[in-house]
Parts: sequence; structure tokens; C-alpha cells
Amino acid sequence: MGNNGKPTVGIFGFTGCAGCQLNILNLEDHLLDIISLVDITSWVMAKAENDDGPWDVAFVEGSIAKSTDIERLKKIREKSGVLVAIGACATHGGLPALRNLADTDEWKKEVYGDDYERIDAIDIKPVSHYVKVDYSLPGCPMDKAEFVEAVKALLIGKTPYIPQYSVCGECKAKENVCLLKEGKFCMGPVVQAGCDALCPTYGAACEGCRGPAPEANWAAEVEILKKIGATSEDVKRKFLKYCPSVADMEEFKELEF
Amino acid sequence: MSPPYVMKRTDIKKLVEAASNEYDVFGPVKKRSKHVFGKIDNPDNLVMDYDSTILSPRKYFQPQNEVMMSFDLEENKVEDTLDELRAMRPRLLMAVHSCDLNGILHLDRVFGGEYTDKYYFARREKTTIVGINCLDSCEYGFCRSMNTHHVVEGYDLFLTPISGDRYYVQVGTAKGEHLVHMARDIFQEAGPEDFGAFKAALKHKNESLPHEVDVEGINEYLDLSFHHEFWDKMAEDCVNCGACAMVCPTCYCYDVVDDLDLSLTSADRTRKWDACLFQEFALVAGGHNFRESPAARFKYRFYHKMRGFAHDQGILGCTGCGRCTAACPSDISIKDVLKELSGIWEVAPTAQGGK
Amino acid sequence: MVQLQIKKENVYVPDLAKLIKKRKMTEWETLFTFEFVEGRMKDLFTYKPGQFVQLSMFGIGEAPFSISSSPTKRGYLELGIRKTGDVTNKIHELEVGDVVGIRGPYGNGFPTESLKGRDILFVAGGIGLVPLRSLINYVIDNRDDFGEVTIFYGTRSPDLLLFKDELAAWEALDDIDLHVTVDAGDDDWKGNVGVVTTLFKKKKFKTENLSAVVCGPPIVYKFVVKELLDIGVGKDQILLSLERKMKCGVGKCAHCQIGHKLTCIDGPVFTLFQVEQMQEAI
Amino acid sequence: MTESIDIKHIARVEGHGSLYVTTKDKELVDVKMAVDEGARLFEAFLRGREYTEVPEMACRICAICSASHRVASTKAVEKAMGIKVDQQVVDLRRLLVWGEYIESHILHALYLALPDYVGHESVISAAADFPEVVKIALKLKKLGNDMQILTGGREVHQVSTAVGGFTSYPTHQTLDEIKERINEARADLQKCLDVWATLEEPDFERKTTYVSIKRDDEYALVDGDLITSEGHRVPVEKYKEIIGEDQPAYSFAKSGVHDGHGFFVGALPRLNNNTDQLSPFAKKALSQLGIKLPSYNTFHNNAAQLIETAQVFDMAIDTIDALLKSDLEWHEFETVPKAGFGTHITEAPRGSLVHSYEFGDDGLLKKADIIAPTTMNYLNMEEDVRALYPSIADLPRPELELMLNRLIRAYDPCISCSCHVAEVK
Ligand SMILES: Cc1cc2nc3c(=O)[nH]c(=O)nc-3n(C[C@H](O)[C@H](O)[C@H](O)COP(=O)(O)OP(=O)(O)OC[C@H]3O[C@@H](n4cnc5c(N)ncnc54)[C@H](O)[C@@H]3O)c2cc1C
Ligand code: SF4
Ligand code: SF4
Ligand code: SF4
Repeated sequence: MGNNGKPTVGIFGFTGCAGCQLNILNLEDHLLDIISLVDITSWVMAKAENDDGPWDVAFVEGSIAKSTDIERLKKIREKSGVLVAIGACATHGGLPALRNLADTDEWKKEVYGDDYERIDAIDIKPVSHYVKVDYSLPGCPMDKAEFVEAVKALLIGKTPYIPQYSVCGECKAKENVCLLKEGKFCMGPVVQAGCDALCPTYGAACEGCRGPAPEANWAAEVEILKKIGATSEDVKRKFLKYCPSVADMEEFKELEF
Repeated sequence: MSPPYVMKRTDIKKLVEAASNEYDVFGPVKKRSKHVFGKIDNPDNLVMDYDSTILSPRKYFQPQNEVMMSFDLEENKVEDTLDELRAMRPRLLMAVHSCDLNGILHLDRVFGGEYTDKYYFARREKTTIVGINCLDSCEYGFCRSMNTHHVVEGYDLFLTPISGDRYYVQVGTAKGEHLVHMARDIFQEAGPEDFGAFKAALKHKNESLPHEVDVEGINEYLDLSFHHEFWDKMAEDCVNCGACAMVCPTCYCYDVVDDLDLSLTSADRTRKWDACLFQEFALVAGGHNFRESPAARFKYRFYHKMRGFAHDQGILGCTGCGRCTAACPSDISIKDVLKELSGIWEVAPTAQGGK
Repeated sequence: MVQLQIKKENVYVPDLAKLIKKRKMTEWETLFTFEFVEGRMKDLFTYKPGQFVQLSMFGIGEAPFSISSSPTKRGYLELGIRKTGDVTNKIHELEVGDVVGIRGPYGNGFPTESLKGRDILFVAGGIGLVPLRSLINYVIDNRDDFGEVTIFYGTRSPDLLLFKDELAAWEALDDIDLHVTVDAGDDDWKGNVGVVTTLFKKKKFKTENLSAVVCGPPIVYKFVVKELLDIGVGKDQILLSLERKMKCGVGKCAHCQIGHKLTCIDGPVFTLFQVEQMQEAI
Repeated sequence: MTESIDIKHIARVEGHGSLYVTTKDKELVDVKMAVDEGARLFEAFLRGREYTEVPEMACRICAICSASHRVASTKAVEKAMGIKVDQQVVDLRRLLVWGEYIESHILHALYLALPDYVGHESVISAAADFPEVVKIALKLKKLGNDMQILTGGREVHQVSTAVGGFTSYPTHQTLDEIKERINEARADLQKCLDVWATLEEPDFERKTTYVSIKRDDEYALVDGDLITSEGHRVPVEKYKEIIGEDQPAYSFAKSGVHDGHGFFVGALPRLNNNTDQLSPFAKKALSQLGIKLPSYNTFHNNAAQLIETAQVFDMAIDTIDALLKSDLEWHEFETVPKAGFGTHITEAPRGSLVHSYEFGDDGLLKKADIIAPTTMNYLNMEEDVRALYPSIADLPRPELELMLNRLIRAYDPCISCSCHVAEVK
């Protein structure tokens, strides 16, 4: 608790696009309410005066992309009661973790030229690989509504809820025309719901930014996608796009494409 | 009994226009290449002749998300939303197919009974339904097999397309009669020739709707095949997405959640569509899951559909609308499941439920 | 006993009830005593042993709990609740005077009428004693209506035993034969050690007039049922109180469906015979 | 005496950057803008991706200007493949970008910059003293976000904009509604301008090269040629003639160089380069804030953002009117991949943004060059620090640091966005 009796909150960004933090600022209708309920004592993106904890709740955004990040993350964990990983980078590595699957040196060279060795770029693991994560809000970016739900749940003392099924369930409840049936590469059948099927609702196929749904039946999805003409390469590439840490999952390793 | 009428098909527009003064009108409209039930603000958008809609009309009686009551956490006050519901503008639901009218009758039974669900019936009472006869079969439906291709109740008006670009109009209730009177001049009382045209339409329907699946004895098949490996095989393709349950006119399971207001001083209790295909559906505190495997959940949906309703309502819970097949990303077809099921029954019936 | 029907506009709306007593039984289980806020509810709310209520923690959620008090005691309701999740954690934070929502009673309850005149064997595993306690105290309060009464009760360890005072009181009664066991004892434990089925070795039953009433975690049913069948209790005289996920309590949300039956309105008490007809029941 | 002034983790900017200043006896010896971001290697992992995926992934470079990245990237892809889009699509993209401008400019000017002018550490603490401005700011920001949602489906990393078109269209009704809200919000923006007019701008001037895009027929934000304030104008494909990149040894922040010195991209450069094309509301705002163009005061960049917000209000109404006249019937579209080069420069709210691609005939990306505005500004920031330092050298340390902070913040830097930057070991 802060000195005004409100729970203290720290919001931290690691390597990423700052979109999850921005999405907190984008809560125009709720921001003043949230500020009245909690004491945000650390948030470099929005405040000039930031203290050193401890925090009742820490929200952590971004990929752990360089070696110094690990220490910083551990310090935050030590000083936080509850740690919430927000966004695909923190929950599943995010786009930057694509380098785990490639020759990082070659990539560094492509972007930074011959002096690339000075770039500190470690393989990217989810935040939960390094420290205990109490809750995860997936997505690229994290869903604003889910963030508000999590804040409320933590304040009143219940478990922040994320639906334990795939996007198709939500997509159908919204009565969208199925894009898979139109022959588009939709990952909805195996991707974690909770976004209210945002992309299909806007006519765009699910890109899988929220990571796999629990018990995702990948083998069936591979079959489905092949039926609409996708190659094994397409499937593999897309499965790993926003959530490259999936490559480390046993189920994924066993999958035949 | 009210006399039947006939009307010009093109006069549907006039009916909708007249009704709009009193009702919010809903009916099939186009969505990309498909149809959905939607609000009709412009009668030109209403599609009377459509294949099927993505969701069934269930959404008008049991919406995807429904606030049941609100709590004032500081004063410990509970207030339900029934009064609000009852103050709702009356609704007119156009062009509901027979299978869906039967679906609504199923829901009437589920939500009625000893513990009547007032939310459902508040919506139901506010709604006037104009049904429409399908004379030709749709892409995925198999209503004939499920005996839902005709209706004797559940509609307020029922239209059958007949020759001369007209509808033969049956009046089912006083609500229907009321609707007729809102646009009385477009309806003519049916004469003997119209009756002939009506009969011809029914004859056409009788010849064109196929009988595709034999569900005779399905209750027994289901019990006897309960432990059959068939289910595991069928479930291999299922991604447990619940799409089949969402679109089904007779799936009604729901989950209940309390949504807190950000001030943490009030909350809404909301129910939202759930599906027995979901992992947490039968999961209880402490981690025991009464339907642990995805296959168990896949099987259960069929079991409940075809067996569960038979128990207390003496009927099958499927209307043969085919929506689940249309919606399934894995193209699992309920017709195929039913056919294969009767197939294994022929091969290996045992008292223990086959192997 | 006549079941008074509470006529309510909306079955889902709970009535307010106030916590009047809180008694910690184990680290995880506490006995809560509630009294309806509205005076008339005290008379209107009648129930049978084995029925349950839906308890609302406003803003958190609602969950089903068996009524643990006996209907012979009027004016209050006792619920024995284990801390296991969001709703139950919050319930444990309640203080005397706090208000919750309660609706019910739901479920069929135990068939008290047809049990009359019969010998009864109660078998409770762990928290299963909570609903059975209602019937046990009902039987004690109407002792002349029933034959021989035996209670088998087992928990994992002595510190998990519920209703310790009451166990002592039952023990003291001549016309109740109580046997308690724990899976593993501790230094102070002098009683039986072993799972609840081991108690069957302790006693010979005459089974022609015997009814068994069983409640416990899923695993208990499997083994207890086997023992009961072995000693010759009829399938329709074995009564099981089942547990399933529940949201509405009144047969609408379908979460508690077992095979073709609904635990909330067709149960939670079923005979073994019925249970065997229900797919995936135990 | 040698002193170092280290401003680690400049606050209230997007991303992580630090400023290191070394002085000796109050004379400035060295200035370094350093970046504390980890490397993400966008240009590397975009290679091998399908052309349809490239804009969707590329917009993740930066959340704050994701719409600009999305549009610049999409247009670069379309140029490479010769894909044509119809006027509705052009207008929808414009409307998306106008939404982003409103959102981003309000966020920066009123949430991130304003607290400095009124002596607060953040908008959160400022909310106590200026509740009305903060509420208006929230409302305006929401308007900008809702415009992005209406066109792109989401305010951050849009979902419905694709190569070749949009996967869904807004309706006439929703466009009408947003138009009405924009018109209503004029009064709100006016209140913000009224407040800003009372603020004191730091006194500072340094002439540099101002780079932006330019069109002859309108205030260029989405399309145009690349131009410098000295009048050098090239088609965007020849961006390298104007934008050079230099990699200083101490940092992996490549910096923009032009003729051997830094240059400035952003709202103020655009105002300077496009003065004659300002809309009525923007002109009024300009004169109310008393800024004479061309202005060489970097701090004016904050006010310039508010003036541009007014500009975008007017442009948005025009765009919506054009859309309202069209049928807005969504139709399926198909695109065919082809080998080729494509470059596009969009003005993101914080400056010119380059996406330049090469594709193979399989439609997979072969090479990408992406230069974000903040990257371009680094060198200019350092040059500004040198120029400002003498006038603030005597200030007490906290005030001195505050001024340096404010100077950097005035650029509205988006460090996460500068994808050519990374912390060095
Ligand atoms: C007929 C019946 C009688 C019961 N009697 C008792 C009792 O006397 N004492 C006791 O401690 N517990 C009893 N339970 C179990 C009790 O309902 C659960 O422990 C409780 O629902 C857990 O809720 P939670 O919110 O704390 O847990 P969470 O895991 O957070 O559960 C979330 C929600 O899921 C549902 N749910 C979860 N577990 C169960 C479950 N086992 N049964 C039904 N719904 C569940 C509830 O709606 C609950 O609110 C009974 C259950 C049933 C069906
Ligand atoms: S569009 Fe995608 S998410 Fe929606 S139902 Fe089809 S496959 Fe599932
Ligand atoms: S089970 Fe399938 S075919 Fe039957 S009513 Fe439901 S959606 Fe229609
Ligand atoms: S729609 Fe198909 S894949 Fe999804 S749960 Fe139903 S049967 Fe399984």
C-alpha cells in the first residue's frame, strides 16, 4: 500500500513498441477512475517522478531482449506482490523473439552492419521463463478491456479471468462470416480467445497474436489450413509469428506439418 | 380460428413499414456472402428468401450477454432488469424458418417449467414472429429427418410462398391477427383457388425435401455407444471451439459472471453463452474436471442434443438446421456423425456400450 | 413435512442474509450461520436435508452449498464451506454482520419419508459430512422414526475432521454408532487409521432393512459403493449425493448435466440404480 | 571541473533513451544521445515474409504511430507490386491517419509536454490542478482513437487495413456520428489552445534544416515529395539524397545527417515547410499562439502539434464528406504479388517515416529499409543541446536537467520506434 492507503502500481516497459503501455493511456474512459483507486508510483512513459518500489502490482511489458533486462526484471519481481505480464512480447516473446529461430548474428549484421557484435541481443524467452508471473494478459497489443478486468479483479481479490477456449467460439457468438470458409488463413480455431474475435469481426483473419488456446488441437488446424491450400511452411511460419516461444512447447515439437 | 389470407410477396415491404410504427423489426439481412438476422431499418434490406442464418433466432430470446441484475455493494441492494425488459419496444421477427420455430419451442420448454426464466419469457412475449415455409432444402439442413420441416405452433403468422408471387398466410395467434390489421389492405382472405395453390406448394415441398438421416432409435444408439472408440476417432478433428454450440438454435448453456464497476461499489450479474465443448465447462474448484478430455466433451454435445432432451421432453434436441455443420472449422458434419453412429450400432451392439 | 413454496417473481434474485456466527473448523473449512434479513423469510424458507442453496458474494459470484443445519432447527441456516476459489475465499473473509445473498433451497434432498423405519448407514468422506450432518441431526431429532443408525466418517488426517464437538456428542449417544477414521494419524490420534472403507470390517450389518447414504469426493463413491454392494445393500437403497459444476441451480444453465439428468433439479441425491443409468456419473 | 550530466531514462517519452552531457567549467565538451532499447531486428525478420504480412508486422515497430507505419508500409508494398486502390480506400487511409494525428498530438502535447509548462511531474498529478484540461485532453484523445477504430478496427496496430484495401468499411451512420463529434470537439480543442496561449515558451532559437514531405495541392501528411527547408525537393524514391544515416561510435542509434549536420522532422518542420497550405482552423490557432513562421525554436514543436491538430480537424471533415458521398459498400479485393521495389514516405505525427522494400516474384520480402523519424532527429537533438547549453549553464542543476529534458521531449521522440537503434554492450 502507498502512503495514501491505495495499492501501489508500477508499470514497466522492456523492449517493444510500447503499445501495451499506450493501451493503458488509451483507456480514456477509465483512466481517472484507475488513478483514483491505485497509486501509480512508477511509470517512466507517463511520469517524471518514479520511485523504486515496492509495488503491490507490477505490470511488465516488452521482450527481455538484452542481458541487462534480466537483472532489471528480477529486481522488479523481488519488489512486487503480484506481477502481471502484459502483451505478446512479455507472454510469448513477441515478434522480436523470431530471432530465436534464426541466425541472430546474421540478422544483427543485416540491420546494424559490420559492427554488429556490439549489439546485445539474447534469445528471447517469455517473462515467465525468468521470474514467476502471476497473471498473463496476452495479445499484440494486450486487450484494453482485459487490462481493466484484471485491475478490478486484483483490487477486489478475485482471479483475473481469460476465457479458456479458442477465438472461433467468440467469433461465432459475434455472428461473423467465417473467413476460413472463405478460404482465408485464419488461426481462430487454435488461438486463445479473449479479444472478442476482433480481427474476424473486422473481416481480417486471426493472426494468432494471443498465442495458443489451452488444449489447442494444432494437428486439426494444420489439416484445416492445408485444405485451403496453405503449405507446411506457411503454417509453421504463421503459428510462430507473434508467439515464437510456442516453438519450445512439446506439443508443437511433436506436430507434423 | 382466423381465416387464412393471401398477400403479394412484394407487399412484405408495406407490412414492415406499417409494423415499424409499433415494432422494432428484425429479419434476415445479407452479411458478406451469408445471411444473419439483423435490424431492419430499411425494408429493402430484408431478405425473405434465404438459405440459413449464421446464428439462430435464439439470440433474440437469450442474448449472448445479458445483464440479469445489478448489485449495490455498499447498500447491499439487488435490482433485477426485468422491468427494463418489459418496457422494451415490441419486436417483430420476420421470416423465421420452420426448423427455427421448432428451435424456439424447444427453448420455451427449457426456460419454462417449475423455475420459469422470466428474462426469456419477457423477451418472448415482446416478440411477434412471422414464420416462413421452406419449400426447398437448404445447403446443410436436414429438417425432414428431424421432423421439424413443419410447424403447428410457435408462429404468429406463417407464410408459404405460393404461385403468383404471393404468400399464403396462416394466422397462429392474436398477435398475428393484430399484425394483419396493421396493414389490413395488403391481405386478402384466401379463396378456394388459393387453397389449391397452397396445397401445390406443400406438395412441392414434400417432394423436394429429402429424408437423409434415420434417427429412429438414436437414444439407444447413444447409450449403447457411449464408450465406443468411435467417439475418440470422430473427436480427433474437433478443436473444441464451441462454434457448433454457439450457432445451434437449441443450445442454451450459459455461464454467469459478476462484472464489477471500476469504482468497485457496484456490479452487474451477467450471463453469457457458454458451450459444453469448453475445457472449463465441467471443471470444479479443486481442479476436478468431470469431462476431462476434449473427446468426452465432443461426445457429450451429441449426447445432450439427441438424448438429453428426450429425457424430460420426449423429443430430440436437434432441429436439423445444419448450422453446426456450416460453422465447424473442421467440417465435422452432424449428419455424418449420426449416420456413422447408426452404422456402429448395426455392427457392434453390446450391453456394455460396445468397444 | 410440507414443503412451502416461496413464490418469487424472479428465481435468480437472491434474498439478503446476514452472517450471525462463524466457527472455524479446520484450516480450510468454516461453519457459517446465516439468518435472512427479511423477517418473513424465516418462516417461508423451509428445506429438506440434502438440499442446497446458491450463495452470492456480490461482485464476486455465486456458488452452491449444501445446507448443513437440520430443518428441525428453524430460523437460521448453517453452511460448512471449504476455501477453494474466488467465491469461497471471499466467504471466508466475511465478518459477523456482513450481508450476502441466498436463494433456494434447491435440489431434491434426501427422501426422509421413505427412509422412515429403516436402518441407516451414513458414509461420509471429508467435506461430505457437511450435507450428511443435516440428515444426521434430522434423524437424531426424530429418532423414533428410524431404525439403527451407524455413521462412518473418514478424513485424511485428524486436523481435517469437521464438527469435532458434534462428533463427540454423537459418540455419547447410545443409539448412534459412530466410527471415525483417518488416512494417516498423528501423535495424538488414538482412533482408527485407514481409509473409510476399512470401517466396514468393524461392523456386521443386517442389510434387508438397511439404507446407505453416501457423500464424499468422487473417489469415495467408487470404493464405498463396492463395499455396500458386497454386503448386500440394494441399489435403490444406496443414496449418493453428487457434486457438479453449477451456475443457476434451477436446471437452466446445463453445467451440472450428468448424462441425461440435471444434478440441480433431478438430484443432487440419486440412488445407485439411477446413477448407473446416467452416463459418466461416477 | 569536469561534470557529467546524465539523464538516464528520459521520462514521458515512448521508449527508453538517455542523454549524457559532459561539461568542463560550464563549457560543454560532449553530448551523447544514447538508446537503452534492446534490438528487435525488424528489418531482418521481415525478410522472407509474405507481402500481405509485412505491413501488419511492420506497424508493430511502434504503437504510437502504428497507423503511419501501417499506411507507409502498405503503400510501399503496393508501389512495389503496382497494386492500385480506389478512392474510398485512399480516403479511409487518410481518415485513419487523421485519427492518429489527433490521438498522438494530444497525447504528446497535453499529457507528456504540458506538465513541464505548468510545473507538474505528470499528467496524473496535473489532473488535480487542471481537471478540465485533463478531461478535455482525454476526450480529444478518445476522438482520435475512435477515428482509428472506425477505420482500422483498433487504435493500436490496426486490423482491417490490408494491402489492396480494407477488410471492412465503416457505415454512413458511423461516419456521420464521428463527423459530428469532430465538429463538436472544435470547441474543446479551442479551449486547449486558449490554455496553451497563456503558457510561456522557453526562449531558444537555432536554425537547422527542416525536412518533410510536400504537395502543391494540400498540407502534405500521407503522400508527397520529400523536401528540405532549403528548397531541395525529390520524389520519395530518392530519399537517400536528403536523408543520410550516420552511425556514431558510441551508439547504435543511427542518426539522420544532411549535408554533414543534423536535420529536424516533425510538426514544426512541417509547419515551416507548408505554411501556405494551412487550413482556416490551423491558421487561427497559429495566430492565437503567436508563433511566427518559419520558427527556429524547437520548443515550438509542442505548440505546432496543437496547430496541426486543428489542421487535421479540417482535413478530416473534408475526407469524411468525400466518403459520405461514396457508396461504402465493402467488396472483396484480390492482390497479385510481383517482384519490385517500392518506397513510401508518410509523415508520422513525429516526423517523416520511410519504408522502402524489395520483393521477389514470390511476393516474399527480400530487403527492407525503414527509417523512423526519431532516428532522423538524434543528431539534431545533440546539436540543439550544444546550442541551448550556454544559456542554461548557470541554472541550478535540477532546473538545468529539466530544461534538457524538455528540449528532448519537445521532439516527441519515440525511441522504441527508431528501429535502427539499440543499446550497445
Ligand atoms: C450441490 C452442491 C453442494 C455443495 N455443497 C458444498 C458445501 O456444503 N460446502 C463446500 O465447501 N462446497 C460445497 N460445494 C462445492 C462448492 O460449490 C464449490 O466449492 C464452490 O462452487 C467453489 O466456488 P469458488 O468460486 O470458490 O471456486 P472457483 O474455482 O473460483 O469456481 C468458480 C465458479 O465455478 C462454479 N464451481 C466451481 N466448483 C464447483 C463445484 N464443486 N460445484 C459447483 N459449482 C462449482 C461455481 O459457480 C463457482 O463460483 C457444493 C457443490 C454442489 C454442486
Ligand atoms: S473466422 Fe476464424 S475465428 Fe471466426 S469462426 Fe472462422 S476460423 Fe474461427
Ligand atoms: S445440432 Fe446442429 S443441426 Fe441440430 S439444431 Fe443444433 S445446429 Fe442445427
Ligand atoms: S464447431 Fe466443430 S471443431 Fe468446433 S467444437 Fe464444434 S465440432 Fe468441434
